[in-house]
Amino acid sequence: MSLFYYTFIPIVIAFIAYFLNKKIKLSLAILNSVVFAYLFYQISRLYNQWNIPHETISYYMFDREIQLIFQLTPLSWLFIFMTTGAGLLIAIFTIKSQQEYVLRSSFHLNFAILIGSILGVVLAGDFLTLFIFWEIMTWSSFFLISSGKKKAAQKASYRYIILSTIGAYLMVTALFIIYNQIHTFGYNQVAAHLSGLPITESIILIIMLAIPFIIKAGVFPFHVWVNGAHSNAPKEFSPFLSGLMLKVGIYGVILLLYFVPLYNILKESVNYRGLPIFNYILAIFGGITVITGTILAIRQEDVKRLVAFSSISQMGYIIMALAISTPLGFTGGLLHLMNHMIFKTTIFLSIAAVIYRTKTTKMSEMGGLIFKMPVTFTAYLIAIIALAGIPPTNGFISKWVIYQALIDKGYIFLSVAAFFGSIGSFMYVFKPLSTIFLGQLKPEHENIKEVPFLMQLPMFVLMALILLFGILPGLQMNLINQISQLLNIQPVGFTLYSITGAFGKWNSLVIFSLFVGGFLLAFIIFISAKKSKQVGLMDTYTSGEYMDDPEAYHYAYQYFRPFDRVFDSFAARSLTVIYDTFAQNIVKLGNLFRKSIVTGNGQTYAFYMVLFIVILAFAGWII
Amino acid sequence: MIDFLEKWSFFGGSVLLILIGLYGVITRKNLIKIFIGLSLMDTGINVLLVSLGYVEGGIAPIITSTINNNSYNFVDPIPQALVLTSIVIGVAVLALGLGVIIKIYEKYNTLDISEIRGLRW
Amino acid sequence: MILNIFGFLLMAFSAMALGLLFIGIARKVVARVQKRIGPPFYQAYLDVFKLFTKNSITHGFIFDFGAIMAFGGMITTLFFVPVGPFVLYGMNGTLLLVIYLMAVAYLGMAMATVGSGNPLASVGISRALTQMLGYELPFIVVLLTLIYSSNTSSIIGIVQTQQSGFMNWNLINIPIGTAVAFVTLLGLMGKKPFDAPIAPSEIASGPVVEHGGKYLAFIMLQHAVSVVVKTALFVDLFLGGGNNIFIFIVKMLIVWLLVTLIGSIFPRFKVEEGVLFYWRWPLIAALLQAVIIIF
Amino acid sequence: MVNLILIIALPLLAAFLIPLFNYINKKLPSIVVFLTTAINLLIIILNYNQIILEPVIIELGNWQAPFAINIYVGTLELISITVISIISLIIAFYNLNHSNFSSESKFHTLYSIIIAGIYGIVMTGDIFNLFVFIEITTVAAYGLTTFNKDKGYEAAIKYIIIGSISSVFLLMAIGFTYSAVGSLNMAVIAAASNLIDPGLVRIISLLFFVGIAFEAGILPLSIWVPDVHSIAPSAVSSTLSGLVFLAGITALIKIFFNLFADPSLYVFLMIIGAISLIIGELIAYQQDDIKRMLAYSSIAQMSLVLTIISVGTKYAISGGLFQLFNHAILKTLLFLTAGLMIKYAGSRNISDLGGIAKRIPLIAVGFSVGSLGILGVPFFNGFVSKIMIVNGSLNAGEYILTFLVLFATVIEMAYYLKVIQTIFFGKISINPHKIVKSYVPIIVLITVVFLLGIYPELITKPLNQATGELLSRSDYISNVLGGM
Repeated sequence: MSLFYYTFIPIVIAFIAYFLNKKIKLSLAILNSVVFAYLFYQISRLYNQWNIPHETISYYMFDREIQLIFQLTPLSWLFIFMTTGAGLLIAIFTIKSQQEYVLRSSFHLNFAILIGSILGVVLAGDFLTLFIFWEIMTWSSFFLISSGKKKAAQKASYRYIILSTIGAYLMVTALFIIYNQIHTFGYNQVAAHLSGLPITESIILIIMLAIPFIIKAGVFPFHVWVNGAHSNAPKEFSPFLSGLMLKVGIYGVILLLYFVPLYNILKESVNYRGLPIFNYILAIFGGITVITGTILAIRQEDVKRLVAFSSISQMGYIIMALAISTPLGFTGGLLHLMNHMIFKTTIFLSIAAVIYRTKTTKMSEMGGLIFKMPVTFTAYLIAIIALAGIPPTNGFISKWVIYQALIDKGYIFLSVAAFFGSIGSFMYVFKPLSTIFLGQLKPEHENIKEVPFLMQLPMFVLMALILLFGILPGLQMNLINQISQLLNIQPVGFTLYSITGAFGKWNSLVIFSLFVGGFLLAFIIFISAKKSKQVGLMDTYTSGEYMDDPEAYHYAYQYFRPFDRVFDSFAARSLTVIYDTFAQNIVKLGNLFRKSIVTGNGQTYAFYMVLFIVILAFAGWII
Repeated sequence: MIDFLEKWSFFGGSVLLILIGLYGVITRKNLIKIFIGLSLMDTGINVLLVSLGYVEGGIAPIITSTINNNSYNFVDPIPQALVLTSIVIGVAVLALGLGVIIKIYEKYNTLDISEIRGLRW
Repeated sequence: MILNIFGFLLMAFSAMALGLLFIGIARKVVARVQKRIGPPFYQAYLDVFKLFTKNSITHGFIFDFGAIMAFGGMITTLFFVPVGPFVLYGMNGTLLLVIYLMAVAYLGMAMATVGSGNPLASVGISRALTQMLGYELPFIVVLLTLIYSSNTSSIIGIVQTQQSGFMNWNLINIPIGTAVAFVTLLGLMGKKPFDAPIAPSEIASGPVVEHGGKYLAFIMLQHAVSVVVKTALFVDLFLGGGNNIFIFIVKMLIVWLLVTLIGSIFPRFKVEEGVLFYWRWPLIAALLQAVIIIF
Repeated sequence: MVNLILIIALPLLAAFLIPLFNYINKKLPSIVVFLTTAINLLIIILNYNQIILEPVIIELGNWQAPFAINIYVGTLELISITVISIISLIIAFYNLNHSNFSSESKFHTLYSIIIAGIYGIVMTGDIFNLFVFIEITTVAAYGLTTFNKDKGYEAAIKYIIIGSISSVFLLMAIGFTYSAVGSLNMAVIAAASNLIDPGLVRIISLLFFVGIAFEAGILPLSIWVPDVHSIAPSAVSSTLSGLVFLAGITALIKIFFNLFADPSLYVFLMIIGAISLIIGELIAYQQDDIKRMLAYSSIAQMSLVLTIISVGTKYAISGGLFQLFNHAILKTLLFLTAGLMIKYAGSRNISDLGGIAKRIPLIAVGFSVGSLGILGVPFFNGFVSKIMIVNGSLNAGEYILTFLVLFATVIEMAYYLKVIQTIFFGKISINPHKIVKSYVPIIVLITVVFLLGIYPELITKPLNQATGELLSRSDYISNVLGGM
């Protein structure tokens, strides 16, 4: 199958299905699942076929045919594989979960377009193709986010699209500055051209190229859209938004950092401990992202917002790891990218399942769901263990590699940021665990049942993946090393279950077996002791008070208040405020123009004409 | 001096007429007065066009049987044709405008342009 | 294989025994500081055995699972920390691993306690996690410095760099770091002034409020093992480790007694004060040490 | 080859016959208009292949070039009249069902006249004729504006005042030109423009600019636009915004590229355009009245076109022209759909249109296609023109201009998205009114939008040719004057 079709099949099918949808309910979700499954199958067969030729489509612009190039590399394979995989799981999830959702058909239409456009972005072989699909991706995701929780979703998506567009325009400006000099958009030619330019010029161009990607990845100065978009998007889209959309931004960063080897271009410029200053600043931004995301995640009361901020902080890890441009950093970044996709999708899916049943996202309005929804709980538990980077899950491995990379080069700030994020993540992942799944069950949730099997299935698959990659990271390393070869990065040593870092080797099999040993021992001791008697959750120590209201007996609101107090002033002075103030000032300016110019008086308008002529005449047109 | 005046008096006069009209348009608040100003401007521009085609001592550009060669000093006929057209257009616009003014008076009970500001911002 | 399993069991049980002994000694010492006679040093053993024989109540499977996870996680951690010459598994790169393995135990404990449904337990856990973010930061900075200066992240490797005599100890090499690590050890062990999470007078011992019978015994065992793990880790990292098990245990005991003594004379920090304390002086000192070592 | 003069003459003829037809049948006038526009399209299609090869010059009354009133149809004019004919046909089709005004025949008369005037402005090769056609168009537009009995008169009176003043300036410019050159033929003026006193050329060009730009959507001259566009019936709004502006800009292009190609003036145009662009966008953002918003957006778009064209390089001009034609198509779509939505919801305010897409989905989709096209989403026609604009301005080294244009687009996006979000995702709060849902025009326009977005060469190839013609004045002169 031609590469071109991968991007267009979902889009075309989506349109056809959209018009069929009126007749058959749910046909869209099922059709989407089938299409994605087919694409997934086809893409998995593409593995290792890196030498299939480029494909081009000509698009007539300006005064010439411009070739849109599609190509397959191991890197793009990784992304298309992840995209269709996640798309498939989410499409399956939506079959059951969206029965009461009004904007269902538009959701699926845009979702399929989004998948197609991401495939286009990743398969693109030149910047123009990338840009075209990038825009489509932005727009379809905009509509997806807008179709979430009414008012807030609109505001969030608004912020998202404005930021993204500013980024996209920077990119298009840079691209055409380059295009006007070399008359091509090809990655290699652009890279060669950039390395030939004077250093300041190329840095400016690179920054302009990089900003849209950084915005999409939700890195520090541009992270303001992420939380709103994630938390207000439809519950089924948040997993994809966090799991993949952010990663597409990372794809762009990889493209710039490694495909257009920034490191080589900027090697001669100012550098810090052997790292070009641009890369270092990017890494610092990554570090700030980690810290900011963590602090803000801890203080959220809305579970989706919390996870959204955690996504921000995890993206910081990936950016940090990629920006330091060492083989270990690259490997760690890519590993974390894959792992984050897996566990974050799991978290969001399990939360979507909870929302599906409880119809709320406020953590303080839930509690004690563990006995009602054990599968969802397990999925969440395993995913947060991975997110917190606790062995033996995949999250630990990638974080371990990232730490190795950071310590190896002795970047103190970055390491501190990484550890801060990691320990902070214990705090914020535990909050939903404790407040949603543990604690007292709300009386109104007495009759809640586990979600239907079709919604459990994706969670099972993802749980299995978390454990699988936690024990056998070699499966991922195989692909990563192929990517490393493509990008001329020295591969990192690995076997099926071990990775060689800078200060030692990681062997997941041993750890896993010791874990089993430790748990077995504890279990035997536990079993051999006297059997205990089960009592209800309300039957607890209450300091002598008589308690009969489970709602009053559940510690959920402002879980980390003492900690939040420390950062109150920090959270109040957020970047969002700065951006909003800027936007409001522009609006005020417009209002000023409106009130002062368009007075409604015809005579004033006539006067404007005279004034206009006089001004023009004296401004140099005549005199 | 006389020469100069003769040459430029039409021109200057017409421009003056236009400026007076313009002044009226941008200072008077009454719609009828504004339209008087507009018609002054129209008249001014018509005079200007005619004066541009004026030839010293020329006669009307009408070919009659008695005049049959080029030695006669015709005034340029084209500006006059233009002016005819322009007058027609001006009258049309004036008529339309006055019609609209009547309607406005019916609706707003005033002819003060600064009070007719339902459409703004 | 059999030998491995035997060593595994031996190490686990002796660590429990050692830890309980340490706890008993600590109780005695604290009592003496407070001019009491105190319980006998073997009181901890008696407590554990007594608790195992008692009837106990549970609040559902997460309560059970959490207890197992807490204890199992701590036992797993133990295998990666060399106690004297006893190294069960000397894998490279274990230092970071140990930090994270301990988190498994904490997570298990947290799940069990919050799973009991008692809000006091939740408050305790919330405090514990908050405080963790406080002390871990300076601690991690010190560890990074250590890794960078010894050029290995294996604990055994770090022990080996300090072998030839007292002057090679990291106590001498990175003195500020050692001091910082010691302060963080107080928090790590939940000793006063950093015992807000288990403050008995405010939140009825917080996390363990619902534990009784074998669950409390499990928590005690877990605590015992964690005392061994943490003191051993400190000795390994800063005090030169030890080829001789007795010298090693003496070093551990010294560290433990110091911690206990300091803990017995201070009042409690409020939880955010504790965090801010750690982020002020210890963190600055640790960063200073890091700068000195790296540049 | 059919004589191209017919495409001006036919609507004029129809306009005067319509009152007669009205006596026969009330329905007949709209059908007559529809047929005339259809025949016009047919004529253009029949002539297309010939004109694309070489420009066609038609001299009226069998006089020779410099003396006759002539009609010049080069590639630019060809594309313009093609677009005009397509759009006028679509609007005429829309009017078949939608002109339920009390005085229907008058409406159709004026509509025919305005169409004739627009064709005239685009095709004429004579500056006085240009004036006449502009006046025809404006007078018809004055009339059409008053069809709204509510606030139409107020809008019309403002329009008339400003229009009259600028027509004076235009006439003045024509008079001065004639006195300096002695001819009204554009080609003759172009040939002689080097011989005229440069100071006079500047005065003339300023007067021309003021006289024409008021019909081309440049602030502050076109400050009447929001009033008229928002008040007029939506068929008229789309004609005014899509076609009259197109004609106005085409006339400006002729003046500034064919007649007085003085590059030192372009910088003024660029600055005027840029300021007008930013102010237009900023004010448009403030609007709650959907049609007023669209009107301001038209101003901004026209300013964008002007400012880009005045960069004066090949790429920039073709980008600007493409944007001009795109705008004509898209604004027609936007005004038609906005008009239908207003009728359906019974309110002009954006905030009252919440969730309308669930009731009249196709119309809402039409509106959003129009908006997305203007915003330049890939595979909509606006994308290619936007890319071409960026390329053109960067190619000429105008970095600040590029920045301003893109900044303006961001603001534009902000207000269009506000509407899209409201109509698609807003809370449903409408009490529906009965409307005639005319889907055909909307579907046709959407198809055109995507057609141009996916096969931009349909229009970019002729545009390149047109740009080439614009930039070579000597060819234009020799074409008209036959190598004189």
